[in-house]
Amino acid sequence: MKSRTLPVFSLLVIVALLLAACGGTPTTTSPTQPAAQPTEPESESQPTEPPAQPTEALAASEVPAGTEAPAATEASATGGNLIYVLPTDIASLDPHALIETVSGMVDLQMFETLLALLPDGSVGPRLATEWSVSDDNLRWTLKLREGVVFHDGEAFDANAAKANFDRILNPDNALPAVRVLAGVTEVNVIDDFTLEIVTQAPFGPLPFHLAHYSLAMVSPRALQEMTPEELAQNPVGTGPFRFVSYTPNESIVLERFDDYWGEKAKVDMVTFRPIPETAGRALLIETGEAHIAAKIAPQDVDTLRGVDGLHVDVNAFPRVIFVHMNESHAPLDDVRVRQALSWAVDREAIANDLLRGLAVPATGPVGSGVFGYSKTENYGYDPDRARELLAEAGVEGLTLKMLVPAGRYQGGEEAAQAVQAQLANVGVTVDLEVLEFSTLLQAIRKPAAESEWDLLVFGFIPATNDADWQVYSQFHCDSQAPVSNNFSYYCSEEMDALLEQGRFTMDQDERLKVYKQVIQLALDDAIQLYLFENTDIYAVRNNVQGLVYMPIDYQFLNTVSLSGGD
Amino acid sequence: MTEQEVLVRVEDLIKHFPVARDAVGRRRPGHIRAVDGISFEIYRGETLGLVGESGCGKSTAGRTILQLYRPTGGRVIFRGKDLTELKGRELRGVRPHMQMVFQDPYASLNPRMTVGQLISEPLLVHTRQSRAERQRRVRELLELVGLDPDLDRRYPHEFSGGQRQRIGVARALALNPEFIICDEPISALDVSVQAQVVNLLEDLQERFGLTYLFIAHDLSMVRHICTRVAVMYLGKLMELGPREAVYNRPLHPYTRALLSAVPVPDPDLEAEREPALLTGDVPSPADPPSGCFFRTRCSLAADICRAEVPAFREVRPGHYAACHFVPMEGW
Amino acid sequence: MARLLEVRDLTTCFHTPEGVVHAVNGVSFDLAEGETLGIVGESGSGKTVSMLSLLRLIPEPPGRIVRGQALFQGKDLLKLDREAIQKMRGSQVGFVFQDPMTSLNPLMRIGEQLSEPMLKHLRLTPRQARNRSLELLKLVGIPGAAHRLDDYPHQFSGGMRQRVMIAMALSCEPKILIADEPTTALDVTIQAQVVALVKDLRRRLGMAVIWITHDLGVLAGLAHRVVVMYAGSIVEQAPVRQLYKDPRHPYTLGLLGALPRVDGQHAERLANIAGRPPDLLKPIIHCPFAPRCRFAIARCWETNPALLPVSDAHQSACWVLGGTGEPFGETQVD
Amino acid sequence: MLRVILSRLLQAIPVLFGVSLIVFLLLRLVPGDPVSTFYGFDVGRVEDLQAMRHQLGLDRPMLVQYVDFLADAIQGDMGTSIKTRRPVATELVRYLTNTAQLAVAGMIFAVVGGILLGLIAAARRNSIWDNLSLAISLAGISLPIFWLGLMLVWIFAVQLSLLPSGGRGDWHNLILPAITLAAPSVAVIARVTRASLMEVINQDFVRTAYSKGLSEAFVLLRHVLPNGLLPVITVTGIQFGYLLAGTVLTETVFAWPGLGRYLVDAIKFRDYPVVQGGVLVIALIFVTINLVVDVLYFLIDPRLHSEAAK
Amino acid sequence: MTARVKASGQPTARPGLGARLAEATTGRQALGRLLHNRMALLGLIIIVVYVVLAAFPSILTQHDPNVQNLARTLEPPSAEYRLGTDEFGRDVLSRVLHGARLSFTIAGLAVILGGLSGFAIGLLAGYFGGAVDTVLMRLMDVLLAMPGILLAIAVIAALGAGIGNVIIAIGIYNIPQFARLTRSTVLGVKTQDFVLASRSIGSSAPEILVRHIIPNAWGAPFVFAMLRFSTAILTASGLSFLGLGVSPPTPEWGAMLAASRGYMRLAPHLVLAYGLAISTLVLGFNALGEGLRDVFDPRTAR
Repeated sequence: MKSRTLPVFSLLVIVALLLAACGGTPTTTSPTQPAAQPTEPESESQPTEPPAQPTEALAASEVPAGTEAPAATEASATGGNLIYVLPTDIASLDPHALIETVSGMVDLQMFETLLALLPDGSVGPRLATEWSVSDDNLRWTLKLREGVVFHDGEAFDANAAKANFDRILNPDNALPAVRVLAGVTEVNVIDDFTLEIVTQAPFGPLPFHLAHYSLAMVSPRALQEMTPEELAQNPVGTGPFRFVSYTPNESIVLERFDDYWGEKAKVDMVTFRPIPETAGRALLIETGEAHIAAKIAPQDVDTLRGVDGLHVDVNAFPRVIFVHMNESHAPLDDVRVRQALSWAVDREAIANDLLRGLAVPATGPVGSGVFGYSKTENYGYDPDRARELLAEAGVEGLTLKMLVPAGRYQGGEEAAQAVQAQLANVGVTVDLEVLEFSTLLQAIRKPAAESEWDLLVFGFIPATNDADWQVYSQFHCDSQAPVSNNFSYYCSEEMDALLEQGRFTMDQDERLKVYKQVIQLALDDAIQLYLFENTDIYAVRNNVQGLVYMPIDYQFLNTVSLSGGD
Repeated sequence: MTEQEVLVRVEDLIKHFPVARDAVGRRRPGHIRAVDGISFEIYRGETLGLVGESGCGKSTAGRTILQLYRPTGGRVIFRGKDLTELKGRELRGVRPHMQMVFQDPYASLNPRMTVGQLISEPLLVHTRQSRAERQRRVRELLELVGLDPDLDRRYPHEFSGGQRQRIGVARALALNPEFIICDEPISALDVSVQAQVVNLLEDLQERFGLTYLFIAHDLSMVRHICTRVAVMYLGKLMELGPREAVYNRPLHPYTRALLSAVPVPDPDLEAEREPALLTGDVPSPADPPSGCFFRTRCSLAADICRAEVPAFREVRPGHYAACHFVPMEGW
Repeated sequence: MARLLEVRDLTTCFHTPEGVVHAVNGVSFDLAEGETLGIVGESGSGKTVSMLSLLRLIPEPPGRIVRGQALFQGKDLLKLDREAIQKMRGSQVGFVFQDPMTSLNPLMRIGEQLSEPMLKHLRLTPRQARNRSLELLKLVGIPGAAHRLDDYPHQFSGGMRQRVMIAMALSCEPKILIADEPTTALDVTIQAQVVALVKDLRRRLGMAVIWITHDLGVLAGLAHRVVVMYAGSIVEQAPVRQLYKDPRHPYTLGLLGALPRVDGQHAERLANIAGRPPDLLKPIIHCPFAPRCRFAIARCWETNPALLPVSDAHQSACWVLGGTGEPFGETQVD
Repeated sequence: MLRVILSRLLQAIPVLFGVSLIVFLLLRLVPGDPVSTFYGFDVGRVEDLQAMRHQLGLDRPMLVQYVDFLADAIQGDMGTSIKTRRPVATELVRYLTNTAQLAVAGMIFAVVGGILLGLIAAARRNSIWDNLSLAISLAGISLPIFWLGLMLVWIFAVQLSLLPSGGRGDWHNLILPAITLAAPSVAVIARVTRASLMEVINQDFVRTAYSKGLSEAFVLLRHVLPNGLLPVITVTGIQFGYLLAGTVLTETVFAWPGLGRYLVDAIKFRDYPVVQGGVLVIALIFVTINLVVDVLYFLIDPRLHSEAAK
Repeated sequence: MTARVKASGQPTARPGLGARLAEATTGRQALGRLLHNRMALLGLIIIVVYVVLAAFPSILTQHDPNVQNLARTLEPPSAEYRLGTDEFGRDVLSRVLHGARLSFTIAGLAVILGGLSGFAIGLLAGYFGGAVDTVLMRLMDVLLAMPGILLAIAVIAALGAGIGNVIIAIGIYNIPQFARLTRSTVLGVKTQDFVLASRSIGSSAPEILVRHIIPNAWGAPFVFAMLRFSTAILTASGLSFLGLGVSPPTPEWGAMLAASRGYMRLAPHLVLAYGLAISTLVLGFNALGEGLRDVFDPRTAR
């Protein structure tokens, strides 16, 4: 019972089946073909523009952000669709609802803050041209830039700015941005282009806060007319790009805003593509499907460096990865034990071997690009010393429970495993538990008495790039969890005094000195076990010109251009 | 015959099943009238044959009498008790006295149990015999049914169909019952083996004075083994009477048709015989005809058959039939 | 009567994981035109396999026709190529199977199934085939045939389905109708209908019929000649009267004795054939019935007897009762 | 027919209700809540957290939350994502479209490959083809799909540069994920097809068909295949359901913005409305697929037809 | 109608299978038939090799699976490290073998947990029918309507990661499948004459369950369990791959595969080693399961 015609018959049957089964699949266009991409802009815009007049102020630089673009690009000026690969999808297009830098990166192309970070880590003017503080250090006056229009044609002025601050400060709105304005009591309009910000207590870091992406200015008309849900999908700002479309987990498309007050964008469009998988990001840039890929994984660097037509930029990223030591638990309350653990860890091996030289051994709690950083001597690798100190403290057969958030920090889980192995080397057993970040937060956001962990791998970068944001929340007695981020339950009067001094001082040079002491004290007390600073690795196609990296993980893309032929 | 002791009395026994769920799982309305009001008596020591075509409800009747299916209505009087009213422990107390031999010797023996375990299961349930006692009894029973007592460690699949049926008989005999329902005990067996089993049943009846209800569709075999015969059609009794009377002078047209359809292994007789062919098929028991259930295939059917259900009457002493036209027959 | 089919030394075995099953061992018989040949035997006697082997309908593998010859109109069916044998099936030889409930394709309308052989062999148009299907349904006595062509098999009762099967087998007016236990799955009343139908059709259409059964009763009134099979071999064949009146093989004797009769001419006790059929996994050199035979002599255990002539048309494979000897009356049976 | 569908839908209601309840409870059992995750650890003020919980209605009693969720869900309102503040329903539709695209493409591979393999194996029983088909199907159910995906990317995207490595785009982007996703289903469908066809091949009516003189190809096509495909339809339906769910891993490997990955992220983030809505939608799809399978049976098998007509 | 399959994915039991399994396991034939089935034999050999190596990893390697050597990371296979080293400089071979141990544990316990619970539920639902059946089976429907891996993810999200919770998650996800299979098997067995025969001699429900139903109903679920073993291994590694499984440095295959994914180009031997380790063992269980099915269900036998 055999026949050769059988396979043909079966094929026929299957084809028939399929025709019945599927009514055609939707197709989408390739991101490499920008022409096919754009959809109708969702926000209307009727630009009108008064002229801009930058003026000087306290800040060191008068250069508007992103004007340092190489001359070479000026000629090849306009055109093209810049494809930028993000490590995650964005959370929201409403800047006031933001909490993380990836969304910040995208929003900052469409929105602007009053002040802005400069590539050197200091603060400069943006929508505000100058700022000053009153003698009692409580009232800040800002001069606003004139001639700025929102994408919907609304003019930017003090009333618009106040509308933004009022929205954020209104507790009913429960906007995450409010935390950046902690201590601000009111915002007043002095005249059309003068704004006054009043704080409860003297607050030195305020300029850094005003540069935070979540305090970006949204069109007052949009604020008035749109619900929060609509705002999250229809960004209307003053930035060099305006919004075209957003397909969650697929793409965010922006186009040049021609009525921008400053340096107009050189590319026609920017397309952000979120690719959470590190390997996927590397592949996209390697195959030329993208121009810029952020957060390249260390293990992909060697490969990408060998690929023609692109280069890898390894930037310092001042997020310090460290281990909280729960000082409410014996024997971690003994400084010798904490020091012993600090001596037991081989930072060099972790940074150089495990993380393939793409991490930098940490020198202390504050990252190297952050305002307030100063170079200090961290603990070296000395297991013998560690064993001695442990013996001295009378500790034997110590078992500690270590928590590490899953996938949160580059190299975090690997480092945790290395630390585990290295501590085992000095006789300390570590039980490692990897937790989803949300679960981890639930587990650690507890008063000391309820805490059930001993070690906690953590990373921190002050969102404002000002050390105050970090050290105050981590070292101050009043910041002990669950109130804030002092998960080590560390508490000393000396530290508290320094932290308060840093916050109330208006003079930024003075503040630098204070933070140097803070850092030294943190190391002496071995409050935390400092491991390494992340690096920020970008892979960039060689035809991308004028890309400038800002200290905290973002770039202004209006300066970027694409030269022909990739 | 009237003086004989009645062992089992079945009164207006009814068993209806709900119509099975259809393929998409919906329950259809109505029910299958598998057994639809039958009454008869079984005398001690006799073999009552219950015959009918497949689907007529004869097996269901047997199982309902034994309370393996709980009846929808009616009574079954056995040893002075109405079995339909007994429950749980009480009912189980009666079970040793009435047993069953099943149709399918493959399906009715648990393949996971050895012959020894199978035969001793009733002993385990109903007696407090020791292991050794049970073992002895098993050997005794195996010998009784003509099997090698040393085979008690074997599993059912190691036996042939006939041998398995012997095991089934041994098991039924384990508790010395008075009454055994044989539910088509030979229909799954080859001709040459059927005779073995029938002979065994006859021997055992003689030896232990057993009473059988012998359910079968093979009219020849029923004639051979039974003393009285009951004919069922669509859940109802059509005819009941002594063997010779039913076979030689059947009252009911259905019985006559049934008998004439059975071929005789004699070419000469067959050549002469012109069987009275029944037309059509058996109606669905879920939707039986009005009046006499047999009327749709009956050559005598008249208007009265459509309108009235014929009574099951004693036409001659001990010979009952349910047909409107019986009295007119010149038998 | 002219010989229509001449089967010689047909041998078929099955290769199973347990070993080779010798299902049919050298079966030879003839079939005359218009004759009804009954083949009787218990389950596993090889009667069905030998018939399926004729038209090579056994699944290969595991089955294999080892040797033999089946001359039909001068052609050896066992040697025909695939297409040729396909042309034989349905057109020259029609088949009716045991279980009418499973022998029809449940997803196809009756009319279509009936038409298939006619479309294939008679090259009728679908229209013509349909008309003829209707005639066939009427021929086999299906009431309301016109309305039933478009019904599905499940809408038919068992008896009706078997009628459909018969109609299908006869659709191309074959020379031979092979009916493989066509009434075993049916009730007696329906069996009587089917038997009557086939007898009637044979008379009207004149084809030869091979009727396989395990029931000697059915054959008595139906067959002209009867072949008795046991363990894959023919043990006796004879014209129907001779076989019933003068059985010359202990197995035939036993079968007849084990059969109670509805007409009441029954012995007080049924004849027993002790034991069970042999295991076909092992090749048998002695008489396969010897282990169960009351008459067995030493010779039976040494050589398997061939079919020995009892009379012209009567042969038996028995060293003791076969051959031209004294007849055995049935009363002598145990 | 309509009655069948209707009664099926009625049966589905308690199932969906149960699913919603279990998901709801499971999520509430989970340590971690969306608000604390949302704020990360930057926030210093407990009252801010409380304000947001209040705004999101998370401080209400569980029963009230559940009843509200159900009431809204019945009207098609799945609430608003806590993370993105977008309506869950529209989000789900978008991701579901992407996933369905992948699943349908995968199903095509699965059905074509599976039936072909099964048919060849059954018709050429115990031949080299049968063994090859067996080997392929064993591999199909044995390779972890995330590894298979990686290997395919490695070969076709990295080494050969023939196909894109991931992400959504034109049909090229669909090939690798669809094959990956389909692999286990190919295997299952092939095995079921083979078994089913072989069972049918041994049935009496096939012998009848041969006895009519029909050719093998004709018998296989006209008699064996239609009967053999009945269980295949069921399995295909189930596999489609599995495929839809099994996209989680495939979507992760291929950076495919689909429902599976979206839901896993939502579970990690504790985005209650998204998880509740998503699981409910998937359950609904399962139920629908079962219904479709029943209806298909109905259309194909005349035995069911007439039963329903009674 | 041909065997219908419900949403669970496994065909409704053929009543014959249990009985046939039972028949064969009563003698030595079961093993004999199994050993004659090439596929089952292949599966058996693979599993036995894995069991032996997982029990005694020192046959092949002396390295501790957790000892790191950051100076020797990502080395290709060599005489010292037969499968090379991973990103921590750990011995890959040792980790693969210890991973097998873990896979056996997780899959074994999960299948036993799910299998026994499902068996019990199916047994009760099938034997008693009626309301018991309705309630239990609706519950199973609910579990089935939630896609397996998402259910497992949700359970793990609720309970937290860790070996125990992975086992529970996979176990729960197996319950309805076993319950359905067992129920349909029991329904088949329940109507068999030998059950009726036992009732006719007066056995009580528990006696019938223990003596007749269970011995004849465990066959199909048992064969199914073999196949579920492989699914359990795959699911466990899939969960770990998604980062929801066990905590590092536990050598879990899926987790190791996920970690090594980043090094696919620098050190392809990692991805290959872990992937092949999973595939081979899963293949072993699948082959054994298919083989068992063939042996006891001759209709599909090869």
